[in-house]
Amino acid sequence: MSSLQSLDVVARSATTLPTPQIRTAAPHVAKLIDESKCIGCKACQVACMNWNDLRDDIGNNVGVYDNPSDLTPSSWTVMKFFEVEPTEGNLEWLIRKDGCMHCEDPGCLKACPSPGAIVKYANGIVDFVSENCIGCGYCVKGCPFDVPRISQKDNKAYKCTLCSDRVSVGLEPACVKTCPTGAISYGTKDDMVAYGNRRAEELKERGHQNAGLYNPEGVGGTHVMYVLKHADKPQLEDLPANPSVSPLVSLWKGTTKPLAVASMLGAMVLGFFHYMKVGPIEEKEKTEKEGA
Amino acid sequence: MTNSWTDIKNTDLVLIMGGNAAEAHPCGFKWVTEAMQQRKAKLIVVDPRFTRSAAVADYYAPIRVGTDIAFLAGVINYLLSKDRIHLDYVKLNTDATFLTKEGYAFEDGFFSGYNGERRSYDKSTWGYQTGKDGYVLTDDTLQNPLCVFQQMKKHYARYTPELVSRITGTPQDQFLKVCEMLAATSAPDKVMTICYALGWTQHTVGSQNIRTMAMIQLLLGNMGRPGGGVNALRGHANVQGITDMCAYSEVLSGYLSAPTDADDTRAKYLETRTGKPLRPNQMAFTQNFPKWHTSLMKAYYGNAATKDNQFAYDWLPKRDAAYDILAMFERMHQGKMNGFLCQGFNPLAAVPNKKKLSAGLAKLKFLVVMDPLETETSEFWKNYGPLNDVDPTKIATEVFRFPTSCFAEETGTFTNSSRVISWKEKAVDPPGLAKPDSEIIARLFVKLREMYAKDGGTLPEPIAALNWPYINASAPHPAELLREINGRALADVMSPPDPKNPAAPPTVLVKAGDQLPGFAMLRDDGSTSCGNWIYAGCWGPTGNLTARRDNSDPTGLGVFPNWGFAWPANRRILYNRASADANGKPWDPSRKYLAWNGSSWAGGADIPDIRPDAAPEQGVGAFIMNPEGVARLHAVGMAEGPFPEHYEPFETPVGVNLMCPTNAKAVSNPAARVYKGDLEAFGRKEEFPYAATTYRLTEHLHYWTKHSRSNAIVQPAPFVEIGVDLAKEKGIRQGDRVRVKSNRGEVVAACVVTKRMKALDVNGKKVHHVGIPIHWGFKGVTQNGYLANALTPFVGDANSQTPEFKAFLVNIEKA
Amino acid sequence: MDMDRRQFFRVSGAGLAASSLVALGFSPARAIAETRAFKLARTTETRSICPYCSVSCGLVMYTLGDKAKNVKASIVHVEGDPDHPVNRGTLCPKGAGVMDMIQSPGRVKVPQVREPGTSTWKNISWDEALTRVARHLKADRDANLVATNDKGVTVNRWNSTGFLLSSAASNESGYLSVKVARGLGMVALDTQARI
Amino acid sequence: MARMLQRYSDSERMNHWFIALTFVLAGLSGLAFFHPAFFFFVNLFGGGSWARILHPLLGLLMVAGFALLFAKLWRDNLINAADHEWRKKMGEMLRGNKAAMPPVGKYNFGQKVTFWAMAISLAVLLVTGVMFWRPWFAPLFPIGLLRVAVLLHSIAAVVLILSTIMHVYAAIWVKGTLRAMTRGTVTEGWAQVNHPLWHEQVSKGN
Repeated sequence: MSSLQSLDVVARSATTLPTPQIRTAAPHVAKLIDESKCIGCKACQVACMNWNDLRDDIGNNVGVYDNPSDLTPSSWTVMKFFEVEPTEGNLEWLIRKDGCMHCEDPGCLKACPSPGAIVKYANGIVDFVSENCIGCGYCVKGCPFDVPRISQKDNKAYKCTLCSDRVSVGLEPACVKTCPTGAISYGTKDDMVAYGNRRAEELKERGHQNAGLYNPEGVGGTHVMYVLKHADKPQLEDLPANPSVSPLVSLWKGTTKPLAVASMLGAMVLGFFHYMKVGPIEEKEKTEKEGA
Repeated sequence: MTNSWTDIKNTDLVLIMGGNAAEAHPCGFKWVTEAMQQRKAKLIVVDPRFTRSAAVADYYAPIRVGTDIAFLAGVINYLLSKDRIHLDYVKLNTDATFLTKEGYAFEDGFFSGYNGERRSYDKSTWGYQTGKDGYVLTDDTLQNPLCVFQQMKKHYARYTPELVSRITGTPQDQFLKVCEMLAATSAPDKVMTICYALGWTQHTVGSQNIRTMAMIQLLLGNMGRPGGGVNALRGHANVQGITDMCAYSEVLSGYLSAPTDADDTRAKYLETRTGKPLRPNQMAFTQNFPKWHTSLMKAYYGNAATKDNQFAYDWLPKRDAAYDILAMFERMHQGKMNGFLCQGFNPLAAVPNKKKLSAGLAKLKFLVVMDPLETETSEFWKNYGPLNDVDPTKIATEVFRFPTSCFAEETGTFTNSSRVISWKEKAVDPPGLAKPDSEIIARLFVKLREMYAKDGGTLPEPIAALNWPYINASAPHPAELLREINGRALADVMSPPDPKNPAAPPTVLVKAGDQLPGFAMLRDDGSTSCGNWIYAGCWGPTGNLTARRDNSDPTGLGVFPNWGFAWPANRRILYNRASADANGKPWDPSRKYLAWNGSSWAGGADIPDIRPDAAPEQGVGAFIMNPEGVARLHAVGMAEGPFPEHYEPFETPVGVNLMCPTNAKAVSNPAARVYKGDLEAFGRKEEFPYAATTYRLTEHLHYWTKHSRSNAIVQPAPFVEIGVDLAKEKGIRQGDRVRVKSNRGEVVAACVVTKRMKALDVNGKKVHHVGIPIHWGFKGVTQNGYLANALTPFVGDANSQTPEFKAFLVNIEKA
Repeated sequence: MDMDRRQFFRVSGAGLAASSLVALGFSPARAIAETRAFKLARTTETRSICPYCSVSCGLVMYTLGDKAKNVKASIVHVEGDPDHPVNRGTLCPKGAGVMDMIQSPGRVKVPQVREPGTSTWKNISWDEALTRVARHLKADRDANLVATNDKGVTVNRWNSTGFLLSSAASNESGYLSVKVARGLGMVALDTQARI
Repeated sequence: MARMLQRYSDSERMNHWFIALTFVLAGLSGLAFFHPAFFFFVNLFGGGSWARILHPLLGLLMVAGFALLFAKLWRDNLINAADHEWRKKMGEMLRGNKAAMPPVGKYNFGQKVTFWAMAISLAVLLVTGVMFWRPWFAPLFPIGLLRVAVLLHSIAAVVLILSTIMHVYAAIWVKGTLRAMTRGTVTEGWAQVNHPLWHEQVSKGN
């Protein structure tokens, strides 16, 4: 029972003609992660694995609080801990909930060669449709945030789905509901942008001069946004300063495709007309010269 | 908690000290972030480590483990010397004006009346001077040097900022910044709240840690007010509930002090516990003690408890000594204990000095463990290599393990930190043959009763007479039990004589058989029964109020009066009379909680914590449980002194108490009980130079969630935490395996090297901290590890015997 | 530099060739993307309280089936109770993972005894377990209950068996355990609250 | 019956057709990923995942085959001075004026360029292909490098395909060439018209 029909799919990977674009009034949803309220408790990790029935392996402690230490096919969101001193002398412990940013112009969808393996819904969620995934790993190259993970067990790509199943029946994502301090909030994109900017102003009042909303334009804005205490230095927390789909990927998936296909087919057509016009090079030409 | 979780959103300043609210109580901590966002409140964290609470705090200050009293005493000195106190509040609600006895003194680390051999105080020189009419003498001008206010000023003048910084290692500027932020809430319209937990209680000066903060809250005028109070963030869902049911040797259900050998007759027992006002018009609520105790005995023994058998007073066991958990294991260790029932508790992991516990358990004849999970305690006899190196053939204890249901498989109530009792329904059946705890205890008792009926034995009468009115004797239904706890009228409860017209015949307040609406209906003539007087009212005539789910909050102050039932009498903030000034006007109009409307206190946001018709001019104090009706800055009840004094932990990295450097006997708490054998087991700083503390992480709940796969994934393996500079000194890199040793045992784990634990400058020397999370053992789905309590010292707080898990000495090296 | 992908494809020649091949019936299956069916549809909701810390968050336990007789209900999901005034639907990492504790492989499922000196558990019935423990308790109480102390005061105390009570069980279980303990004359009682 | 000259040995021909076969298979599966319109080719390999699994293996086979032939023919394909002359007159050739072309050895300049284009693009295909070959090698390389690799892989593939189209058309365009690879022999007339220097060399030989 899925309540998202084809009209709700606004973009599909490896599909030359556009999908139905009629639902222009569908609200764009967004998740806002307010780092200033995040206590790194990993409730979102646990809620995510419980809702999606995932259980990663039980790893080991490698001397940090990050467990597991990176996104994996079975851990779609992971807390990353950064001990930084932006201003000399006062230590800050920045904690960031890592996971899919659900970009407006998703690099993964652009890079994916398999039709329908990656879709973007009208509400902005970018989702993997695992039956169509062929495990080629192109999405890993396409993503500016290094999010998709390919499973060794089934060679399928996995990432946060922004709980597309909950959202499709009107519920908020599992991590949003469980976040104890309300660091994660959810709503329409406009509301979340407005709330994020207001939070940034409030943080400025509390002394974080460079607080700001992280909603990178390079990928057309994202449906998962951060309020960062140091929005001027996102790299402090392994966040690209102004991410965009790599020009190499755009080149690879943008202009070369039609040009190359045109050149190949064009070459064949050219050869055909060349043959018709110039005609073949005969073998016997030698004998006639002898004869003459 | 004196206030409640949702009340925290009303505060202007949150101090998190002696606790780590963000990690240990994340969902409660939401109300701190709510206050920060909505009211622009500030959050200060003072902790040896830069915890995840500090990650979102406005201000963080480091402190050496075990020196909280020095820090807070320095704050008191700051408040008193700079006159940053809420004077009207102090004069109205505290004993500041009372005169102390002439004999009271404090000299070089000891209060007057110290007895070195018995390590205890003769308290005759403490307390207030009382006049011939039995009321205390006061000096409202606060100038008399004997008044509590001046005594306090003199006592705390010694805690200069410079000395406090030298003891605690907190840089002086940071200490003064915290003092100033706290002092700001002395303004009548400003309130602060303190969120603390085991970081304060688990010291040999634990109780005094909390008292010092309570004194600060009184001086700042924050007790009993929305957004104020002293809030203990307790560890377990129903630890407040089991505390109220008083599963302790010292008290009976409802905090009724239990009889000891000295209480040879019931009259003497009641007389010493019935409070009498020490000031005119005080409610001295403990004057109702006989009603509570008689009702409890009727609940226990029903018809068998009558006037002529002193309401079964003799059947109540009298206590002759201490039987707290440390005392019990000491007796076990001495071979004096034969049996041990261990219900939902994992002492081998949770009690200090694992080696001693293991030896004690091995001397038992039988051990019965009742737990939903396979605990370390139930398998103390099994060899798990270095994690539990024992020889089963040498352990003769017969060990039973009963499968019990867990919370999801048991209908009943929990009481949370905010004293709210909430009813929950069973979701699923217990797995296999597991049964609820109540059913197991009931079946055990019924079998014992049969055995005594058939074969007799020592003192069979109380067993035969124990009131067992349950429809299914071997499985009492929670509803029956909660109604019994609430109490009901055994005979018609008559109204007390009306002072205005004494001739009027008494009216029937509660018909026989009905549930009691509240503890005001309890009688000492045997006409009422009540299992726990503070819970009276939770299942009154209108039904089970604990099951109420109306989450409306009409005043917006986070009171939620119709959600569940808060004891006592559904009051959500204790001492809330103190939220209004002398003539009944709220201190802060924007947070109007209680006000005197000319004829009554009712109609405010909460049930008044005072007689509703007690007009302000009568001067009825807000602290109705105390005979003097006001809060105690000078508290006689404390074992180690009426005013909190800094004492070093028993294993101190400094070796001397800088408050009394010459008195070698007052380095550590002179009144703490130390068993022979444990004194020798204390490590010295020469061999164990680093100050260690044990604590929990947000991903785990003690030794319980290591059985849960989800939590194992997000925090898989044991580790210890050290600062970057200690790591450099020891050549330890991030992730190396390290061995941490104390004088009692060792732990091997991975090592987290972090900037969040800096070395502190204490008395001119560098003191490093070693942090040891406690969550791993040799059972569970996580990576197994050593029990952290192999390291901890076997000594407890002088008043509560809570062990000193938070400050001891270790050494660390690469494993 | 990156022309909008869609416009460019429209003009490219490839589309012509593709459509002709498509005409030959080679087109890939048009799978419509669909989200996962809603996991909690038709489950039974039970409101409960988290057993872990003393915030006592409200829980909603979703169990299989609609309480029909032939269904062995087991928990399929746990979430915060949005109506509970303290946690308002949120849960911490412990509460959010409480299902894994309830269904942990570490659950004890049958009464067991470890005979003295042995190194394994032996499964026994409830009746045998309760009888043997009751016999132990009676033997110890009969032998060690002190009726009067040396000053002749009636004390009726039995201190040779200790009882640690659970801070995780309900108030009702706690009350009954204290009532039975006091009824048997025990003085050596304690609970987690002290630690 | 006109005399036949031996152009290629049997093993060379088998090797050539092996390369051609693997080229078609690797090419089709590669094209399936290259452009959505060609994605249906994956059905020839049993679906998307199988195409992704087989494509690298087929690629390796092709490279191996090509390497064998390369070892035999690369000396004949070294570009020398004469070729530059031929290149200048290439416009004439395309207009079919064969006679205007300078005499050529075993391979003319066009054939040499095609040979080297194929060799280089196959080398690039091999290196870049292995770099992002999941799951064994891709994890070893940083994502930035892999993006370069996939781009180069695509470009090299297009170059290879274009060269092959050129190669096939030339074989059709110049009558009598095909039999060189299908039978191994060419007519003397063909040799004199197209590869006079090679013709003299071979005639002197036997």
